[in-house]
Amino acid sequence: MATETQDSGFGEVSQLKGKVFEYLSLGASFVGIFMLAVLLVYVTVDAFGLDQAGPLWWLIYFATLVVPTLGFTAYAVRNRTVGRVAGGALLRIFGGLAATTAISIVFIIFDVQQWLLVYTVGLLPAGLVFFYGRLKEWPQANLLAPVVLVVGSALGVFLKGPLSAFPQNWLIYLWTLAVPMAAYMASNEFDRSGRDGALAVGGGVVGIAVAAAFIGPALAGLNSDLALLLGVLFVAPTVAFVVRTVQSREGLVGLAFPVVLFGGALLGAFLVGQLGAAQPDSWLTWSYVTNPPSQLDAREAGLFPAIVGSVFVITNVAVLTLVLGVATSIYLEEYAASSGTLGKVTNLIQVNISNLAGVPSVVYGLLGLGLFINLLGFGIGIVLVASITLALLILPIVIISSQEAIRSVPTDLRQASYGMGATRWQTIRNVVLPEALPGILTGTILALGRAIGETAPLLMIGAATTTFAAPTGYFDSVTVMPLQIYAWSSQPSDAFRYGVVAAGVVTLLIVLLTMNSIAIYVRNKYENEN
Amino acid sequence: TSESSDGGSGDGGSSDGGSGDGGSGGDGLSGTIEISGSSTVYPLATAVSELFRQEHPDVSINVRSTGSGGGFNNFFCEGQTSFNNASRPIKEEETQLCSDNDVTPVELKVATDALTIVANPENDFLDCLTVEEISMIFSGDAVQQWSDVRSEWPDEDIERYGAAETSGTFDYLTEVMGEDAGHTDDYQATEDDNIIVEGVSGSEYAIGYLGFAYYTNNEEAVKAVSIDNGDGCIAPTLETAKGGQYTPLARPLFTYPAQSALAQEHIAEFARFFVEQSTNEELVANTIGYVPNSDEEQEEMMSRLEEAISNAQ
Amino acid sequence: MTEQSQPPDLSGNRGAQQVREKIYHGLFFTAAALSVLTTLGIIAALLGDALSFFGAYSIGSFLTGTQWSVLSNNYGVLPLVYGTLIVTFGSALIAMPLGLLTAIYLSEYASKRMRSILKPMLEVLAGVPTVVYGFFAIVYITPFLEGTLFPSISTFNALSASIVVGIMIIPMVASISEDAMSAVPDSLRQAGYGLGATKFNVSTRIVVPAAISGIASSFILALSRAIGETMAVTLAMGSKPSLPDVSMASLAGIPIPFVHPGDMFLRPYSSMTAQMVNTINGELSGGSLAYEAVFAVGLVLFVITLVMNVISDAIASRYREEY
Amino acid sequence: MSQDNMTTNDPTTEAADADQLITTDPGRSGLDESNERGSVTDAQTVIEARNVNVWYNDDQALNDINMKIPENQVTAMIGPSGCGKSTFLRCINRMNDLVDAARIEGDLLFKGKNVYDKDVDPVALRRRIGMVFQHPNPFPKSIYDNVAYGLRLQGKTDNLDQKVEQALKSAALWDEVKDRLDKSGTDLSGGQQQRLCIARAIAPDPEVLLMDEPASALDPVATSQVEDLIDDLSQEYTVVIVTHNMQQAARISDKTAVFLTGGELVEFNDTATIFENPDSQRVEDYITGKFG
Amino acid sequence: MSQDNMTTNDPTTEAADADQLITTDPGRSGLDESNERGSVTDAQTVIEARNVNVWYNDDQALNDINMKIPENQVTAMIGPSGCGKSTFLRCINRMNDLVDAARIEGDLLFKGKNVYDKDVDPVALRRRIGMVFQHPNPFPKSIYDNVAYGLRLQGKTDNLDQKVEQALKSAALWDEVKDRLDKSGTDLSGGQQQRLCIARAIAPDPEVLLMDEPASALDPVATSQVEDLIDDLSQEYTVVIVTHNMQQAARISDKTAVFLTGGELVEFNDTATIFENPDSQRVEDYITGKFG
Ligand SMILES: Nc1ncnc2c1ncn2[C@@H]1O[C@H](COP(=O)(O)OP(=O)(O)OP(=O)(O)O)[C@@H](O)[C@H]1O
Ligand SMILES: Nc1ncnc2c1ncn2[C@@H]1O[C@H](COP(=O)(O)OP(=O)(O)OP(=O)(O)O)[C@@H](O)[C@H]1O
Ligand SMILES: [Mg+2]
Ligand SMILES: [Mg+2]
Ligand SMILES: O=P([O-])([O-])[O-]
Repeated sequence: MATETQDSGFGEVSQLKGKVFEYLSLGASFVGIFMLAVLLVYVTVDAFGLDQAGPLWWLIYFATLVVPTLGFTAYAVRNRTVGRVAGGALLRIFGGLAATTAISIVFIIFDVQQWLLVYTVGLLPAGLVFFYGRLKEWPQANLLAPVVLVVGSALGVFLKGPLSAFPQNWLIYLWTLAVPMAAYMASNEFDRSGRDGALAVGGGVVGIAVAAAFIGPALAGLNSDLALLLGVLFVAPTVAFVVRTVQSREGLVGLAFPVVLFGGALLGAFLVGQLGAAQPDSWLTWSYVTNPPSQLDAREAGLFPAIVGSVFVITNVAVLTLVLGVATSIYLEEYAASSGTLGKVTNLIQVNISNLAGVPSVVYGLLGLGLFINLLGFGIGIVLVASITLALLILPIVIISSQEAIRSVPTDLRQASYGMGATRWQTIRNVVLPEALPGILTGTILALGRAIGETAPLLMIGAATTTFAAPTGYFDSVTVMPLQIYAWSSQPSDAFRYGVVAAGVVTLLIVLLTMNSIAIYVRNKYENEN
Repeated sequence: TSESSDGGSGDGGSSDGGSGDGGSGGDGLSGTIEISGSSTVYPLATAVSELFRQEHPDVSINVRSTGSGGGFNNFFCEGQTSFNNASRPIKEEETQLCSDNDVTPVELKVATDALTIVANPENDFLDCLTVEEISMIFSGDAVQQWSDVRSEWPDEDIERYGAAETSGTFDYLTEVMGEDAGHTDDYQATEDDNIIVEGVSGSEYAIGYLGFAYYTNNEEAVKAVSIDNGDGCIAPTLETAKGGQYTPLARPLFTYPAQSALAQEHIAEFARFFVEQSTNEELVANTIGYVPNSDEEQEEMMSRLEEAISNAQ
Repeated sequence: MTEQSQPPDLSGNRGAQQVREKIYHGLFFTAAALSVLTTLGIIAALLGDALSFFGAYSIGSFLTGTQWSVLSNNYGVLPLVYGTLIVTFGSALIAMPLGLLTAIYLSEYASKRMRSILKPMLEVLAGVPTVVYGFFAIVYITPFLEGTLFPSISTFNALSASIVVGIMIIPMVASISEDAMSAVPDSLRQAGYGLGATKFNVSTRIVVPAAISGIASSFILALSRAIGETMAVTLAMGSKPSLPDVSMASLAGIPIPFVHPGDMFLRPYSSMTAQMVNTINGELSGGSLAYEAVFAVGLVLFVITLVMNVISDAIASRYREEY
Repeated sequence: MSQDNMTTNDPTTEAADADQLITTDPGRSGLDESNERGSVTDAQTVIEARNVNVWYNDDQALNDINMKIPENQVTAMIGPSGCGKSTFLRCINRMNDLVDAARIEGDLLFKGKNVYDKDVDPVALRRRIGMVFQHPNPFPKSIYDNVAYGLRLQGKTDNLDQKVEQALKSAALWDEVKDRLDKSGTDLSGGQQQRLCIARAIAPDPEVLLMDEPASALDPVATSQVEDLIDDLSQEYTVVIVTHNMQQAARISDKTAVFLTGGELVEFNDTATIFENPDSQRVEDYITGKFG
Repeated sequence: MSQDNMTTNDPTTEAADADQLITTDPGRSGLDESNERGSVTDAQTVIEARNVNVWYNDDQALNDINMKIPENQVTAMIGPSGCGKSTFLRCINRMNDLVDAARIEGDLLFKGKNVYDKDVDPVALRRRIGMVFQHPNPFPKSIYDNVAYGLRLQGKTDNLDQKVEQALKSAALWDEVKDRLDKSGTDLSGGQQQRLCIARAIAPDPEVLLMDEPASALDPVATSQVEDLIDDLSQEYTVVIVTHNMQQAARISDKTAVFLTGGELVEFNDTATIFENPDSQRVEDYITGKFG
């Protein structure tokens, strides 16, 4: 025994190769990130006109914003709970603002009153049926709910004509958004603190919503619709979060993070004004986001119709590709025979799909032009055609990555499910899809990234390069951000080529990230669960 | 699709949420105008649309930059768009295609572009070229070195930048040099004139050709070369182009309304507006960088347009 | 127990459930069949003009011609094929190793937190508009290359195009491969570690082979995007259809055709897709030979991707490891 | 509990026949029990194999199996590793349909109906024939959801909590997991996973239960609980169990099938006969450990 | 295989059991090779646990374990399912490093060195301490590559074919797979997979072998072959085996550790003592089946 203790260790397996490899792969990961950073620096400097900023400006913001933020971050990294609280607070703030913007855009596209009817006679009853089924373990509800949804929505659309009087928009929002949100938050609270807590939370949310609708216009000059949305989506969750954090007494310091952030920004702005520092001359401003494009004055140019168009189109594309892509990949992986004649057909479809992935986007444009516009006689450049064309274009990406994800679900699990007497669909729904979801979402994220940046196929189907109004329905002409950006980028004047274009790129990336964030969030959640 | 939602969004001061149909504002003129065609004319068409909408906010206008040929081919002659812009006159095949579909294009000249030969600012020998010399540099049997153009010029290789084969500018220059001469393939080809500026500004012995607006926006980066068409060296300027001295590199820009579409009031009105604006110095020359029409030209276009409008009724 | 019972009803008449099962099967099949329709539509969209092109221009000289020039009415597709392949090859050379290493890092080395941050960041790269990549190449990458490594590089060149396309498709490789690797059951990793494997061993010899099918898919998708990429390539590589010069080296008296690597990458070319976009959205009028020619190019591209896919399919199924 | 022997008796006695791994324990209760439940031959056939052959690609895994499995009894399958026991089990509820390489010939009747007939829906079949797999394969869901899975599938969702609890209790897992029903089933220990899979299989009340070495990862206590469960089940259900533990087969089964390498069913008879007086010399050799 | 191992008073039997697998490896110096399996107390401690506690998140799985595992002997761990046996095993070669939820406290010494010290390379550790997992986990590679894996890792690739064959023979799998070494390891039957994993673990000749229920899916014949193997191994290696089969523990081990629910090590002693005359009433109850 005594001699053994002299043995200082077990030797080392030469880890040199391993270390080299680790750093190599770390390096590789950062090549991509580095490139992204460079790209971002290059566009953000242009977009925000940072080159105009004087050293004093940099200094002020460095002192008031960067240093405190970094300091806090460093602290939060070491103290996990604080980090979590800080992250949660930021998430609610930015998430709430993003959600408000998103819903505002949705109601530019869709008619609020129509929504009221569809919600009241279709969505709400269907939701109730569904949750009732969940609660009572009543499986037929799963079949009934979609039926209710379809019938009710149809009824809602039908009702729009005869009905003439509608409540004010903010009341509609209150009923269709604030109340469900209140119910949702209340049910969450119910699990934590029972009936009273739930009632308090539910009442609180509705109260905040109503209060916001009245106070907003008076106080901040917002209209009551927007104020109500902000109240429901931003104020209420933030307040709930703060209250819960204060109650739990853990990581209270984290709540200071938003204060540090926004306080720093305000202080910076104040100091800059006082000291008269040379400010950046940002192209990306609020009016850029809300203005229509302008050829006459680069400073007036905005991206509003294109932003709405992109969001509208990409949402359709996402829904279409997810449905079609997942359905196809399920068919290929779970249903299609792998041998015999049918196997050959499957194989054919498979090779065909990989092949479609390599077909250049112009050709999809040709397809859209020939099929939808010339053959079927849809209008040129309308939302519907743009959505379908882009969906077809990215479908192979979603299919192939979904297939991969489905394939990597261990056979063991499928066997367990079939062995329990599950049908194919039940196995797919209960076992395969939940396991494959992260992979499916990855494909979707990548695919949407491609779709949101495409120009060529949209030109082919006659999507407008410039429109001055946002689309308000599926048969409206549409333009999307990359088309407008591309057109600007080939303008002779620098103001367009650098300033306006860069602002557009930044906007596009923000929209993309915001849209992806749902997918990213769900993916992370599912990955952690497994 | 409904109007009422716009107010509901309340998304800040969105100045332009309206969809255009059936609104209450404006002067009652409403409808949609679809425009396709040349990327060269695109900025002008967009600017005109913007001005037009200031007066008629309920008219929605969709402008596309599809290339002259692409526009005729895929949209205009298929009856999908009411206007097609072009950086060259419509071709025989295109007229044919249009008439096959009962579309009658009405040719309206809306501006002139001065094709500009540019060189690196550091280049101190290249100030003026004759048309023959342009041919020596850019035609099918182009010379290798500057000294081959004029013996007193340096023994340096010529670095050529130009438009891609598929672009209007390429076509035009080739036409100027004569169909038989062709265009050299020893050059850096791109679709984007901005990139030609990049290229030429980066290399002392480079030469390129591009649209006039790209030159005026980059006067520090590149210098314009004057053209001697037998009447001495003429620099490309708005005046020389407008006055007709800058030949043969000035090329006309057009918009083609479809005659039948002119039956609709808002479209006819827009066409008139476009022609009216073609003499607007501030808009065409200063904002966009093209050569405005002369008043005579405008008059001619306007009467041609009115005739078409009355034919359309 | 007492009497022989009736044969049980195993026909599975489960009413609604049975119907639902059939409906789903039908729906899924329809979705899958849609892809075939898309292909047919694409072929239809290309074939008309392509056929009329081949009516006027011989297939032989189209496929073997080494010059593509609208001006001289020469439509040899080889220069375009070269342009497409060189960018695809170059970008693959960049994206495959980098993407795969990234995937390994994210799946095997990075902490959960790190991964949940890095992965979405990388994925942003796939969403940057391709025009931006094009400008990036011209304004930054080419001058950088000219100033450092290759003074003789042309303004438009295949190398910069390869680099930006490579960067653009990194997330495709990295993200999808990473998913495939994460899906490899932990018990396999444990088996490896239990045998005294290092992380390196486990990553390269267990996880990567087990995830090979996903990795192959990610390569296919990435390459497909590289082949089909238009804007970035057009901007960075220019639009000049040409082939690199072939010189003859002689090795022990035997002449061997030889392409200088500098020629391969440092000069401008035109990809098939660039030619297609420029032509269709350009000045040329429909019905002209040049216009129809690009539809034939589209068909060739279709066939090239088909061949590539059949080959990679065969390779992937050869190395697939089922767990 | 045969383990009793080992410790309550003098270990040296054990040592005497320790070489002979398989002891035909005269004191085991399974045989007596089976007799209590009535004569083995009386029982009706619920599953019948007629000339069943199975190949994996070109390798034959089962060779001409003929066998009648009686209703409401426990039938054990024993035999050396790789002899095709699992394969046979998977044929009964058509799980081999899912293995591409597998090919089956011959007839397999369930209550007189050939399960490989065209009009048989394997899903309906599997709902009547439950299965516990050789490798525990819990779903990456909560423990509760694992057990409720089959119940929900079949819409038997009234009193779900109670049924889940009952199944977990029967599988002798309730006490260990009752406080963490919402934890993932994959985070359990090996033996716990195995019992979870048993609970999952019995929860929806199948008519026939196929169990592939359900106690292989269980300690004696848990094993005896599972054996009790099997005994209970066999009052009303038919149980087919693969085991490599001869004592277990002897203890709990009414009939025993002995497979030997090459996928042959060498002997199938009352358990008592197989262990006491087998027809075939090879079976006797195998059981007494001389084989191999 | 006989139980006299348990009392280890018949060294001659050992000598007769010469086996070709264990070739004297000159690399393994510093240890007393000639060490006969002498009295249990004589043996040197190779693994020592001092106050080892393990948590999975907030659930404690091992509670203050203290234990000295002697060299060149077979130590068995028994205990009810879920009591922490696998957890303890995984601590020894630091496999629990890979479980995010797991947290360990206390010291675990291998030959006097704390394996949780900063300067310990877990890879090097695991090369000296082989492991067979509770669930068979063959790589989705060919059978041959499965076995050769560890050898290739450690660069022991001379006579690879022969070593692979030898390992497969020792694991009693050779005959069944010798004609299909290039087939996938995942296509084997459950028991075959288990033996494949044993072959894979012993191929690179580790000093200590941790086996987590290595015979759970094996029939008696294969089990006795594996037990023979363990017996052979223990001539030169230290074997720690988790088993739920008390007879097996009694048959093959020199020392036995009894874990009980709650992750406690209740008793650790010579196997004979444990089974004949345990200190603790709880152990006696457990062994005699009264527990639970
Ligand atoms: N999916 C498969 N593909 C190819 N061969 C297989 C497959 N599954 C099993 N086999 C082979 O079929 C034979 C019978 O396997 P089976 O799983 O039925 O054995 P078993 O009797 O259950 O053995 P064990 O007791 O070891 O589980 C074995 O030789 C095995 O290798
Ligand atoms: N990864 C894990 N996460 C959380 N809890 C775990 C995990 N692994 C094991 N446990 C829990 O730790 C306890 C001990 O588990 P362990 O696997 O060590 O038991 P065991 O003695 O090997 O049991 P068995 O004989 O059933 O395999 C069990 O209660 C188990 O549920
Ligand atoms: Mg088996
Ligand atoms: Mg265990
Ligand atoms: O787009 P153009 O027709 O002007 O080249």
